Amino acid sequence: MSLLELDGVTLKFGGVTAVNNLSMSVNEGEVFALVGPNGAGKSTVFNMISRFYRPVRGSIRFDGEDLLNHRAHEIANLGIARTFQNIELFERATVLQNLLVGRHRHRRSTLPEQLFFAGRIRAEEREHRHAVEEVIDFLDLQVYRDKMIAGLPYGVRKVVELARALATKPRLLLLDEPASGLSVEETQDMRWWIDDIRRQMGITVLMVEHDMGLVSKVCDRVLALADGAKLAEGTPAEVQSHPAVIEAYLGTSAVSKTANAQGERV
Amino acid sequence: MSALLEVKNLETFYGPIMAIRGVSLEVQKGQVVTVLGANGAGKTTLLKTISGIMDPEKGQILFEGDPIQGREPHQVVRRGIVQVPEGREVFPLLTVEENLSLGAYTRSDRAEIARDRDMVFSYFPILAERREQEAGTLSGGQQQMLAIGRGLMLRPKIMLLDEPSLGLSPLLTQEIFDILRRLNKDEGVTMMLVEQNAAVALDLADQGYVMELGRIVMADSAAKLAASEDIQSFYLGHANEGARGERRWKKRKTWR
Amino acid sequence: QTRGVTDSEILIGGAHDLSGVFAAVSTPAVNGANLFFEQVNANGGVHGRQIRYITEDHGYQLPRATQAYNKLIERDGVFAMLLNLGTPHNLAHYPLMERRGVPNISPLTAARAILPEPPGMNFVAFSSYYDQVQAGIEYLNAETGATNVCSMYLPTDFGEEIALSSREAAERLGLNYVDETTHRPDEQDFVGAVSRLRDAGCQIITQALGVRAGITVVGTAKRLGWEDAMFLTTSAGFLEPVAMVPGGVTDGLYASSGWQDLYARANDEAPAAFIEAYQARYEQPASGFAMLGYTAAQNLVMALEEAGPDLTTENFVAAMESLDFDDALLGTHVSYGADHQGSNDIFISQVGDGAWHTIARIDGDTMETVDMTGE
Amino acid sequence: MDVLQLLLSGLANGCVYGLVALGFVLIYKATEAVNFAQGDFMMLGAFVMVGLVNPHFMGLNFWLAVPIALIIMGALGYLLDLTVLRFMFGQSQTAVVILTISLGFVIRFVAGVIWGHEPQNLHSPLALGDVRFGGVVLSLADIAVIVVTLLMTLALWQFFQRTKLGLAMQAASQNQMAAYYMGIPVKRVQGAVWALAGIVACVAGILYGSKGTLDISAGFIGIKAFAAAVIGGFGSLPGALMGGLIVGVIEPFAARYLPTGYSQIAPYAILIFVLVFRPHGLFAQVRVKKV
Amino acid sequence: MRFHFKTSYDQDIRLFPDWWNFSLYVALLLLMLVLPWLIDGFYLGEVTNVLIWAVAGLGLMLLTGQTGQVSLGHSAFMALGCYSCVNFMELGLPFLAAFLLAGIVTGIIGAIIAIPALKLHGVYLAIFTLALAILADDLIVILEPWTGGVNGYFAPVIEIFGIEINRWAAPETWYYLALGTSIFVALLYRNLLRSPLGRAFAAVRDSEISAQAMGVDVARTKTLAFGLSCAFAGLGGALMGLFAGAFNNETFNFLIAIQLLMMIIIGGLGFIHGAFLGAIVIAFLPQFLSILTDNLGSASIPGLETGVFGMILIAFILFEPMGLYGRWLKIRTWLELFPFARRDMFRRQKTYLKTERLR
Ligand SMILES: Nc1ncnc2c1ncn2[C@@H]1O[C@H](COP(=O)(O)OP(=O)(O)OP(=O)(O)O)[C@@H](O)[C@H]1O
Ligand SMILES: Nc1ncnc2c1ncn2[C@@H]1O[C@H](COP(=O)(O)OP(=O)(O)OP(=O)(O)O)[C@@H](O)[C@H]1O
Ligand SMILES: CC(C)C[C@H](N)C(=O)O
Ligand SMILES: [Mg+2]
Ligand SMILES: [Mg+2]
Repeated sequence: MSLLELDGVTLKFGGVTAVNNLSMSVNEGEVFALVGPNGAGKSTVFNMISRFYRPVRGSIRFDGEDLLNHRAHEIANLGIARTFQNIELFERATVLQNLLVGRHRHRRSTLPEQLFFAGRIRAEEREHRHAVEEVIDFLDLQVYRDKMIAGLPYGVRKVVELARALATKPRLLLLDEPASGLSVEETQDMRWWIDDIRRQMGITVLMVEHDMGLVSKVCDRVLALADGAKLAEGTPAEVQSHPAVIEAYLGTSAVSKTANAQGERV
Repeated sequence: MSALLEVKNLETFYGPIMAIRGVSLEVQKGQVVTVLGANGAGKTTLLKTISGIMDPEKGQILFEGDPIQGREPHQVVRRGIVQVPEGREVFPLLTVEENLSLGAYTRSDRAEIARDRDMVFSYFPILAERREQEAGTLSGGQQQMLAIGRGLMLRPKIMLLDEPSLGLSPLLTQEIFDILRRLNKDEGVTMMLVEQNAAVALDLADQGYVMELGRIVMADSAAKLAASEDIQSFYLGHANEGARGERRWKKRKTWR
Repeated sequence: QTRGVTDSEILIGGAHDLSGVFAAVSTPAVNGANLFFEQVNANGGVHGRQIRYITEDHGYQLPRATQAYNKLIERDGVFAMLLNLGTPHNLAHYPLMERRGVPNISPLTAARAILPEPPGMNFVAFSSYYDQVQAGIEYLNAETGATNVCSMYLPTDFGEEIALSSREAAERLGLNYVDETTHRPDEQDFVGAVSRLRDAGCQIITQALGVRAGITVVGTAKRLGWEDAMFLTTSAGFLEPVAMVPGGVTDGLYASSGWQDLYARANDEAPAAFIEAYQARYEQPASGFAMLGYTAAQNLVMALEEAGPDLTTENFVAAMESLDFDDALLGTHVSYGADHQGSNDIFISQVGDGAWHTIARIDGDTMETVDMTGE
Repeated sequence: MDVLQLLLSGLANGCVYGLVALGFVLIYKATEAVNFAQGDFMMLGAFVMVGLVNPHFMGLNFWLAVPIALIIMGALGYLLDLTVLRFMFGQSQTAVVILTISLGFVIRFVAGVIWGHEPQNLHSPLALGDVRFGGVVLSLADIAVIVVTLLMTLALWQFFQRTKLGLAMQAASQNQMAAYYMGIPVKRVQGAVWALAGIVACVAGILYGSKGTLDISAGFIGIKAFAAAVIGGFGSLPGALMGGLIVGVIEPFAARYLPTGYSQIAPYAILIFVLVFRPHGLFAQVRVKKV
Repeated sequence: MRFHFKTSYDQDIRLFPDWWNFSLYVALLLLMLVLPWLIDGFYLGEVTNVLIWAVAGLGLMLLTGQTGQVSLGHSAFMALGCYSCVNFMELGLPFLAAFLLAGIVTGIIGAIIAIPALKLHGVYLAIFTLALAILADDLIVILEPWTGGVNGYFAPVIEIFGIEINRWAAPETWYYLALGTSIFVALLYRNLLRSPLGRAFAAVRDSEISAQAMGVDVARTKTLAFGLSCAFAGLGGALMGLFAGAFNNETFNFLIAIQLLMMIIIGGLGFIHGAFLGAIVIAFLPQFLSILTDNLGSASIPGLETGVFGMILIAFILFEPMGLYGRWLKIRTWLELFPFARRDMFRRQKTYLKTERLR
């Protein structure tokens, strides 16, 4: 059953058509990857789902709901969480506080309750904390719990961003290049995490990733994008061997070499 | 042969946090040296300290025999050291073209600059197409290309590259490394390369260092490093060589 | 023991604007007062007591003024306040001064409300803005026959008082109050306002503006070719620099105020001596407000002398009330009496050749006018 | 006729706002700091000129004094950067705001000590003499203000648009670290722009002083100039001029035609109106971040 | 050297993390309670003034420190709080009711005003609010029936449960009123910080984009922040006006708003303690300077105190751009690490700014 459906989506920035009449659907429970050359429009697709951009044409449906009727901050409430390609964390807050913001959509207390710290708020705070601690345990972030984001290395931030997205308890998780900047070892961790996210937590994952090794290990289906339009779609193996994908994305001259080097990273 | 760049016993702090704990290394002229290391090992900090973006607490950095530690970064750049920073630090409100021309800020030979810009455009045709676009609206990978192109515009003696392949497509990663290889071989540009994609990095490099928690824990020729078991299992991820494979538990690194 | 008084010292306080928009008023006034106190102290003080004048800077802000009054009255425990600047700043602290029994002498504002009914322990030196405007309009109407009265003012208590007086003067004299404009202290350009008043047919325009703005308005009218407008300012705009603007920009401007210009009488003995002493002490020229500060200090000291060595607030107040003399420096008759207003005279002055010229004296009680152009 | 007079006077006045606004924008464009002391810089520039020209100070020839004043103010701007602002390098904008507000206190204090608190008039040849044409009167100073402001805006705009240093300044404001990586001496560049801002403030001060009386609180004009810069879209030089002109022209018309009690609020009402509809000014310099 | 061990989630949720911390604040509270017996009327008045500034400062701190929005117009909301309090009292409400209602009304009006300001950032918001502050001056004149116009109001008699709060007759009554209000406001502030809204504030401050992606309604959050901030400022304004004894359109001049901003930055942006420390600097330092210069004959250089005040503020900012509380945190860390702290531990590493023109 398809959870997320894009139909004929188009978006232009001035003269640049970033996404061109794209249709795709992500099924509940699968890990779906978007790949494609730089500037193909992958992040733009994410940004449209997050409703930072409004497509000029086409529709985006999530679980039967028309996302275009929603504003950006309502998307999380529908159960969609995301990470960002270039990391957008709350820099002047600790890891814990960042994750607790992820719990925002689960809050129930009213403003007076919060102001006077009365009523159910205390129990609710414990609950949020509990949920967040589970994510911290899952992603091995214990040592960083009370650290300010501003002082963390790139790779840890990537994980914190994933954690923050998980803290929202989403149904659909959008990951924009989760493994970029991670070492081989960390990429391996990422691979298992994504596996668990799908299997244990039952969260559907849509991700953008250039590391074809990771893609082929964790993804059920892959869609290759170029110049905003669909180039190929299928299993990782099918897409990787698609001539147009090799030509535009993986590289012809270096097919074997790159694919090897990349492939062997995981 | 005296080293072009020599780092001796460097220590750098972020306030109370000691990020570089006595690092020494050498980069010979014409060499490509790669620094490998896990997250937070201090690679970026090391490069920033060399460029003068951060001040070291102790130690020396010698470039062509002269100490340059603690200098203002622009003075370091003027000596011919350029850094391509991690995380595409472009000038977001300036156009692609303006970003590139800033790369040549220290130069004044107009004709040469124009030639180099055309060269960058030939490496990355998409940048030529988008020369009037504000850099902040480029895609992540396009910004990375711009950052690298801008570094090339400086005609450096030594390039410090911090994860140049970050966010680039496999095809482009390959191309970038081809370009770097050519620059090194044809123009003799020395390079210090920090890269998570260790396979490509070791392939290009002559010499390699491995950093952990602010220290250098291994140093050898790139070929020897590539052959070492630890490197293979942790940085190259050779599954069959047995470190982790399809298992989920991790083996401890021997140098810890 | 009387507050602020020891065997060797009398403490006097002053809350001033030494750094804000009215620094041009406060600064010379404080200097003038200090000049007099220094002379007195050098001659052995008052009944053997030295006078110490403590000034606080409130920058024309009320909360800072609160702190200043709090310090002067509660911490320093001054005997009296002298030359406090600003209408709201004074008024807000009347309850405090009253409760602590601190006489308020010659505040630097001529607002009507400064002298309450009954006056309590407040003494003012001059007629109010209200009276100044009344007298000024009556004079100009009598002299020129002009009937159309207008007003340009800052919407502050100071401005409102002058506008109100203009309105009521017009009514009292059977003239027309034609139009008015309000302004902000930071306003730069008055072409719009001036052309509006010209089109409305204004003849006498009272001004309650900042010093700079007042000058600009007169200049703008001239430039726009409106030569016969009669601008009337009050003691708040009665400053030497207004007259000294190069190019005769302010020529013809009228002022109605409680004292005569210092330099208009520079050849008389007392003003000449003062100008010289001030220049010698501060290395800058004296000004009207310096003179006010000096004479205010003088009145205070005269009352202290009068009150005798057993100084109490009561006998000081009585002594103030008994002062009655001709002040040669101000060129007025001073007598505080029961109404606590030192001088009832109002002087009409006009700018010409870069200086103020006194043209008439009006008795504030009888509105009797004495022409002074011939003097 | 009346309308034309109001318009032209408003333009001349607006140009003064524009000149001070240029100073704001210059510093913002090169450092992303807001110099709340820019109005006080202008006041200081005017008083430096008073000190050089007026008979009871040095009594120099006006035209001889102009370059001297410009040099003094330029040097002052640079020194200020060298001795104070440089230590704030890399610190948050708000901290710099507080710093410059405090600097304003100090400048007003120093000016009061040197030149006194009483209003002064700059002995300027531009202050005397009017130009009449078709029933409209402008003072020489008004005309000078308009001409100089247009030229300055054009020159500075070209400077940022065309020159390497101008581009480097913009780069330095957008990403200080990357600017350093390009070999741009960021701190020195910022010093240069403070010097430039000092010079622009001095020009504004001389013209302002030629238009009328001065006192040490003249710097409060900075608030309206700041409003003008924001209306134009903080960071845009032509925008600063445009904003200045809008505020300048609104004022006389409001004073002429709006009911008493309301006219003086017109510039601020316009500011609010503009910001409600164009949250980042007419020539917006703010972008939505691409993620 | 002190260690923080955490054994339960509640330690991060509770008002005070541990007993040591709790006893510190209890001791401070006790000291504050007996203060009228320790210092004279003048200093008590000054402390009261500092507390009043701190209340208003907490209001601006919530907006600027927590939500990252700079307002130069809070004097307008202080005025609103003050005038509405007095008007409610004239309607016959008892002081406490009028006071709290004034805060609420100011908050609601502030929130409404925030709506057009929602899209504004940085300098744009700063000048927008500055314009509000300047307009407030004229508005007070125009709204004469409620404000008394330029003549303003004399503060009415304040009574709480039959006790007259009189500044001159019984300065300690005013002191306790200001102390109570500041504790009340600080407590609300602290509660906000440990609840979802407080975290949403920080999220909006650091990255609007990812706050949205986490489901934070940026517009609503900013409106709430503005409203709460105005409510606190309104309470502060009501106290300030009543404490001054009389007020009119010039009382809540925009310079007050600028001083308020200086106060929270000098004190330490984002910290409750910062508002109090800043209030000491802004409200008490001038007084201190004038006491200091009394004997030097300050009148000989007019404006000297203000000039020196400006220089001291510059020194504060240069010395510690993170504010006094930031400095205190470093000292505390040093003490806690003692004797293991290095001397150069807190040397500032070079820092670099990036543009704030991207939102
Ligand atoms: N705000 C914008 N204004 C103009 N062009 C834009 C804007 N945002 C994106 N683009 C352009 O749209 C295209 C798609 O960008 P997008 O970020 O989606 O690429 P991507 O597939 O994520 O690439 P990468 O792998 O490099 O991140 C690019 O060519 C980019 O330059
Ligand atoms: N601004 C900062 N404040 C405090 N600590 C910092 C700061 N930046 C980095 N660090 C610390 O310094 C150490 C080295 O960080 P650095 O960024 O150099 O690592 P790296 O090797 O480049 O990692 P990555 O591969 O993730 O980029 C890390 O442990 C990090 O926590
Ligand atoms: C000295 C005066 C100009 C002061 C002004 N009249 C005021 O009421 O504040
Ligand atoms: Mg992308
Ligand atoms: Mg790094």
